Amino acid sequence: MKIIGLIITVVTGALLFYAAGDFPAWSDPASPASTYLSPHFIEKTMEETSVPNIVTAVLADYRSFDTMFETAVIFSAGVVCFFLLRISRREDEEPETRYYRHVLTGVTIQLKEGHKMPPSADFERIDSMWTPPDLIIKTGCRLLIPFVQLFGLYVIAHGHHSPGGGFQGGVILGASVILLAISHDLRTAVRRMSEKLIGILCAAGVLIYACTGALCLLLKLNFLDYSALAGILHVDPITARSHGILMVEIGVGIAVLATMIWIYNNISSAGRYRQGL
Amino acid sequence: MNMETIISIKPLLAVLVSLLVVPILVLSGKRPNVREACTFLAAGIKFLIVLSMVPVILNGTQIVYTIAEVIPGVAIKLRVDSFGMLFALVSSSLWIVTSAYSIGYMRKLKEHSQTRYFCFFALALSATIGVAFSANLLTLYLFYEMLSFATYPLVTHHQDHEARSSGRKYLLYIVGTSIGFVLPAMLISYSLAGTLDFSSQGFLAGTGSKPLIGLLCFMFLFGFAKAAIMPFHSWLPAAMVAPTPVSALLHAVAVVKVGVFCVARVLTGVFGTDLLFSLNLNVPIIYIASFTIMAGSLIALSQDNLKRLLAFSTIAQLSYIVLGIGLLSPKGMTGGMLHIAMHAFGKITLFFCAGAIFVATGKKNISEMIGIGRRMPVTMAAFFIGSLSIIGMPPCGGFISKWYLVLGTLEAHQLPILFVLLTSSLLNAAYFMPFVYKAFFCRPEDAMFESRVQEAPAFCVVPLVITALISVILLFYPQPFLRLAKMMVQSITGV
Amino acid sequence: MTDLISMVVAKYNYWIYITLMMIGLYAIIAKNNLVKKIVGMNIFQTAIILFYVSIGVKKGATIPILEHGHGPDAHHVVHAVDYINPLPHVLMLTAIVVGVATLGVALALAIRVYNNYNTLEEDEILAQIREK
Amino acid sequence: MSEQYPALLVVVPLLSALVVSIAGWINKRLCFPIAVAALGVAAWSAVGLLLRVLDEGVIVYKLGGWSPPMGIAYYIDYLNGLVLPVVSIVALLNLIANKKGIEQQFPDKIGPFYTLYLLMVTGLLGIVVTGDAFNLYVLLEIAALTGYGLLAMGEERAPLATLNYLYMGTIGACFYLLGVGYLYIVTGSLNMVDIARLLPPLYQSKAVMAAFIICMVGVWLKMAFFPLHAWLPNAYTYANSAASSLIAPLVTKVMIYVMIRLMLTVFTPEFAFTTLAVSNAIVWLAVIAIVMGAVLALAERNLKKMLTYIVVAEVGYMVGGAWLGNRDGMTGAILHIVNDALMTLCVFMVVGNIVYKVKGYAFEDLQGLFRKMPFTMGALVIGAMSIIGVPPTCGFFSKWYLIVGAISAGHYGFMAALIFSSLVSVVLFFRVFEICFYEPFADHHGHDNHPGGMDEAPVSMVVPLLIVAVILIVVGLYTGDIVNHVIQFAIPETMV
Repeated sequence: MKIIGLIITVVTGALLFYAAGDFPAWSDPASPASTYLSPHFIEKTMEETSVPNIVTAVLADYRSFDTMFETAVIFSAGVVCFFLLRISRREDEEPETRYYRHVLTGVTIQLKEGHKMPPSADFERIDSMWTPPDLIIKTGCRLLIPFVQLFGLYVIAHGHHSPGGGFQGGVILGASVILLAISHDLRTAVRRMSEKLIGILCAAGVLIYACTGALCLLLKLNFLDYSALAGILHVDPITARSHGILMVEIGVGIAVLATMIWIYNNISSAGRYRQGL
Repeated sequence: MNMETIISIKPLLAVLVSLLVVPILVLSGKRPNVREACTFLAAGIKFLIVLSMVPVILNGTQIVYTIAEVIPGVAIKLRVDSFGMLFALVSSSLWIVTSAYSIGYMRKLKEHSQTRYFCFFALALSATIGVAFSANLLTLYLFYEMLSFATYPLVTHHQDHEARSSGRKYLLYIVGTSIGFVLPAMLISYSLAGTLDFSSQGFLAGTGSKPLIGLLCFMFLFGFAKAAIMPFHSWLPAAMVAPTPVSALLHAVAVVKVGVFCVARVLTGVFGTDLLFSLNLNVPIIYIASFTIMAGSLIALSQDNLKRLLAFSTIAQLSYIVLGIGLLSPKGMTGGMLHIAMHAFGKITLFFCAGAIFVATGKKNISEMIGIGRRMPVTMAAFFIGSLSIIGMPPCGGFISKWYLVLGTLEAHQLPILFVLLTSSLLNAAYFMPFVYKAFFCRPEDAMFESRVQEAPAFCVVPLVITALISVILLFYPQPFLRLAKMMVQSITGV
Repeated sequence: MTDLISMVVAKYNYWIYITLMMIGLYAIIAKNNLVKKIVGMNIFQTAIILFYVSIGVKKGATIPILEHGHGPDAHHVVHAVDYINPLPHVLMLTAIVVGVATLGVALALAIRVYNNYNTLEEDEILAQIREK
Repeated sequence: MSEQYPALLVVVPLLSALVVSIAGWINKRLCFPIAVAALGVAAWSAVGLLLRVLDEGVIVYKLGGWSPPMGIAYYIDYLNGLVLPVVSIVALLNLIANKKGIEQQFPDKIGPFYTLYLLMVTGLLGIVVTGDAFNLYVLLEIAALTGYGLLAMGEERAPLATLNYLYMGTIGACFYLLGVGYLYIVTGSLNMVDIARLLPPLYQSKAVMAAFIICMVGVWLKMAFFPLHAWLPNAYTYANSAASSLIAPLVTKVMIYVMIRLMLTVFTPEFAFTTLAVSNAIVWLAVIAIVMGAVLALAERNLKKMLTYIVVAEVGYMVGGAWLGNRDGMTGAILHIVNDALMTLCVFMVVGNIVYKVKGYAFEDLQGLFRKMPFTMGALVIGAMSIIGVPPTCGFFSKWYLIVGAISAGHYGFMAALIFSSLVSVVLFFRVFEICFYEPFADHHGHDNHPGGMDEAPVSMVVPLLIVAVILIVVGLYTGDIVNHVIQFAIPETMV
C-alpha cells in the first residue's frame, strides 16, 4: 500500500507540477483571475449593494446561493453526527450504579440498581470516572465566556464593515458554549442549551437564510434577490440588499453556533451525553 | 415488388389477447374451471383474429401496425405477410387443441402451480404470434427473447434438480446464443444498412464486405438456437423434462418453429436470396442442415425414452425447413415453409400420444410399451398417422412438403441432398415403425399390458385424434398453407 | 537556468501547495491509522485552500474592504488595483466550512468504527472482519 | 409560477429538510408527509422544466437577480432537463416505498433520516441544475456528506465502509475543486458557459489539460469508475436499504451527468476527443470496468453486493459510451443515465423489500421467494431483464445505442464487453432466480408439495416497486421520443 501510495502521489504531483508551468506568477496583478471578474466586484459592490466589505457582499449577495448551501453543509454535518452517534435513551444501557455529588461539600453518593436521585439543585450526576474540574479554569472561563459571546455578536453584526460575518461570529459564539462544556462538563453545557433547542436552532438558522430567499421569491423576484425586500423594509433596493445580507448573516450565525455545539456534544460524548471529555 | 398494405390493429390484438388474459388467469387461479375457460376463450379469440386476416393476406395484401418508434429508423412494428400468416395460423390453431390437452394432462397428473403453467403458456403464445408478425429484426428479437424467458418456467415446471439442470442448459443455449450472436449481428446489420425492416430482397445487399456478410449469416444461423441446428441442438432433448403439453406445443411447434421461422425470415428478409446465392452462402447452410438431419435421425434411432426420441426427430425435421430455404429454389423454399405446418401437426400428434401414454400408464420408455396398442388403440392409431406424416408417406400432409423439398433439390441441382432426404426418410421409418409394430403386433406373451382397452382421459384423447385427422386432411386440402407458402416464395423469387 | 530559477521563485506558492497536497494524499492512501488518514485528508483540503487564496493575491493591494466605506466621502472612486481579488476568499470560506463539516462527519464515523472494533488501526480491523 | 420552477426544484426540498428537522423534535409523524409533499413539488417542477425546455429551449435562472458570471445562474437545457425528472421521481418513489422500512429501522431517528434524505436530494438536484462550477462543488459536498450519514447507518461494517468512501469521496471532490481552481486561474470565471466561452484560445495550455484531467479523475472517483471503484461495493452493501436504494441509482448517475456536462458544455467534444488523445485509453478502461464488474459480481454469493458490482459495470457502460467520441455512443450514455437510474432503483427496491421481510440478502436467504413474494420477484425479473438488456425494457435500448456507437467507432472491444456483460448478467440473475424458484427442494418432485403461502411486503412497498417496473417498460417503448425530442438536442451538433 505504501508503494502504491507513493506511486500515485508522485504521478499526481508530477502532473500538477507540469501544469503549474502555465500559471501566472504569484501576486501577478495581470492574471486572468485578477482582471476578469474581480474588478467588477471591487468597483461596483459599493454602488450595487452598499456594503464596504466586498467579501461579505460577494459571499452573501452575489454568491449567496453558494453560501446558503454552505450553511446547509454545516447543518447536514450536524445532523449526520447526531444521526450516527446519538444513542437514544431506549438503547443506552444505563450503568447499574449511579453517582451523585453534593455540589457544596463534594460528598459523592453511590446509588445501585437503577435507583434515581430526586431532582435537586444540590446534587449533580457524575460518571464513575470523574475528575474534579480545576477551580481556576472553571472560574476563569466563567468570566471569559460573556466577553467571548459579546465579541461573537460584534463579529456578526459588523461583518458589513470589517472582517467577520455569520460564520466567524457563529463559530465564536459556539466556541463559548464549548468552552463551558470543556471547563465544566457536558451535562452543565447541555443544561444551559438543551439538545432539542440546539437541534431546532440549527435548522432555524438555515431556515432564516432560505426563507429570506423564499420571501424574495414570493415578492415576485428571483430567489435571494434581496432588492425585493425594499417594499417591506421601506428602503431603496440597494439598501435592501445590505439589509438582506444582514438577515442571512444572522441566520448563518445561528446555524453555525448551534451546529458547532451539536457536533461537539455528539463527538465528545460518543453520543451518550454524559460527562463528555 | 410493391405490395399493397393496410394499417390495422388486428395483428397487435392477436398478440395481445394472450398477454391480456394473463391477469385474468392469475385472478381466477383459485377456480380452475373459470381459469381454463378463459384460456379457451383467449385461444379461440386469437385463432379467430388470425383467421379473419387470412382472406386479406390471400388477396396479396399486407397488414401493418406500428407499436412504437423506439429508435430512429427502427420501430417495434408488426406486419402480416403470407409466411407469417402461415406460421401464425399453425400455432394459434394448435393452441386451442393443446389447451384442451393440457387440462386433461395436468389435472390427471395433479400437477402443482397450474395457474403459473397456463399463464406462461399464454405468454409464450403471445411471443410466438409476435415473432410470426414481426416486421423487422428488432421486433423479431424482442418476441424471440420474450419467448425464451416465458418458456423457462414451463420447461422447469417440476422445480426439481433435473428441471434445474435442464433449465440451465436451456438458457445457456437459447439466451446465450441470442445475446451472444443475434444481438451483435443485428446491431452490425443496423450499422451497415441503417434499417432492420425485412424486405423481400433483403437489405444487406451491397453494404458490407463478403467475409462480414458471411460471418453475419452464420451468427444468425446459429444465434437462433431455437432452430436446433447442430451443434446448438442439445437444449431440445434436455427440455423434454417439461410436462408433455409443453413439449408438444412448444418443443414441436411454437419454440422450435420460431427458431426456423427466424432463420428463414433472416435468410430471405435480411440477406435476400440473391445475396446468399452470389456469395455461395447457401451451400454451407445446406450442408450444415443435412448434417443435422442425418445426425438427428441416427441419434433418434438409439433412443429408448419416447420423448427424447421425438426430440431428436424434431431436430432432424427442423433442418428440413432450413434446408428447404437454403436450397434457394422456389420449390425447395415452398417445401421448407410448408413443412412448418405439416411437421407441426404430425409431431404434435406424436407428442400428445406420448403424453397420453404417460398419463394412462406412467410409462416413458419405448421398451416398456410393447403391446400398448391393445390397451390404447386410438392413441396408437393416431401415433401411426403422425409417424407416417413425419416419414413423409401418404396419406399424410408430410408427403406434400417432402415432395416439394425433393423437387427443390432437383431444381437446385443438389443431388447429394436428394440422397440425404431419402435416407433420412428411411431412418424416420426405422425408428418409428418398429415401435408401432411392437405396439400392435407383438406376440401376446410379450405384451406388457392387459388387452383391456383403457385410454387416457377424453381431454387428452380428443385433441390427438383431431390433430391426427388434420394431418391426413392436409394431404388432400393443403390450403391455405400451400397457397400462403407459394405466395411468399413468389414475393421472394418472383416465380 | 536563470529562467528556471526565476520561474521557481515566481511561482513558489504553487510548489508549496502541491507538496502539501501530496503529503496529504500520501497519508490518505498509505497510512494505516484511520485518524491519521483523516488528518491527511485535512492537509489535502487545506492545500487546496492555500492554492485558491494564493490566486487572489495581488501585488500592492490590500484586503478587499473598502476604506471610507461609509461616512461623508462614501462614494469616492474605487480602483480595482488597490484591493486584492475577493472571489477566492469567498470560495474558500465555503471550502473551509465544507472541510470542517467533512472532518466532523469523519470523526463521527471513526467513533462508530472504534465502538465496533475497539481499534482504529485498519489492518487490525480487517483481521477482525476476516476472523468472523 | 413556472418561471420559478428552477428555484423551487432545489429550494423546496431544502426548506422541507429544515422543516422536517424541526418537526422531528416536535412530532415525528409530520416528517413523512412533509417530505413526500416536498419531493412531489420537486418532481412537478422538474417535469414542468422539461416541458418548458422542450417548448422554449434553454432556460436561464439568475439567482439573486445577478447576471452571470457575477452571480450564480442555473442553466436548464436538454441534458439536465432530462436528468432532473429522473432524479426527483426516483427519490420520491423510493421515499414512499421505504416509509415502513425506515420506521422499522430507525424508530428514534426518523426526523434526522428524512432531513438527510431530503438534503441529499437537494444536493443531487442542485448538481444537475446548476450552471456554476463552484456551486456544483458545494452541492456535491452536500450530497456526499448526507450520503455518508445515510450509508453509515446499517450493518456492523457500514461505518468502516463509509469512512473509506468518505476518504475517496473527499479526494474526488477536492480534485474537482482543484480542477475548477485551475480553470479559474486561467480564465478568471466560474460560470460554466462563461468558461466555455473563454477556454477555446487556451486549449493548448498545459493548465487547461491538467484541469480537465483532474476534474475527470475527481468525478471518476465519485462515480466509482474502475479502478477507482473499491469503495463502492462495501459502502452500498452494508447500508440500510432506504439509503442504498436512493444512493445506488442516483449518485453514480449524477456523476456521469457531471462528466458529460464537463465534456460537452464546459469543454468541447473536440477538445475531449481530439486535443487530448486519451479517449481510446478511457474506453479500454471502461471495457475493463465492465468485465471486472461482471466477473466480481459473479464471485459474490450475496444479492446486494452482486448488484453493487453490477453498478460498477454499468458505470463502465456510460463512461465508455461517452468517450467513444460519436453521437450514438453519447446518446447511449445519456440514455443509460435515465435507464440505469430506473433499473438500479428497481433492483435495490426489491432488495429493500426482501430485507424487510426476510431480514437478509445472502443467497441462502432467498429460498422460495417466488412463492412468498411473487410481486417483488416479478419486479426483480423485469429489473433483471432490463439489466440484461432484453427488449422492450429500457436497458435494451441504451445498450443498443452504446453498441451501435461502438461499432461506428470501430471499437469492437467495447462491443464485446457489452455483450459479455449481458451474458454474465443472465447468469447472475438466473442464479438468483434458481434459488428463489427451486429451493428449498422437496423430497419428491411435482404435485403440490411446496408449502408456505404468500408473505409479501406491505402494499406501500410493493406498489411503488411495481410502478418502477412498469416505468422500465414504458420508458423503453418511448425511447424513440426521448432520443428524438430531448437527447438529440443535448449533444452539440458538431459531434457526429
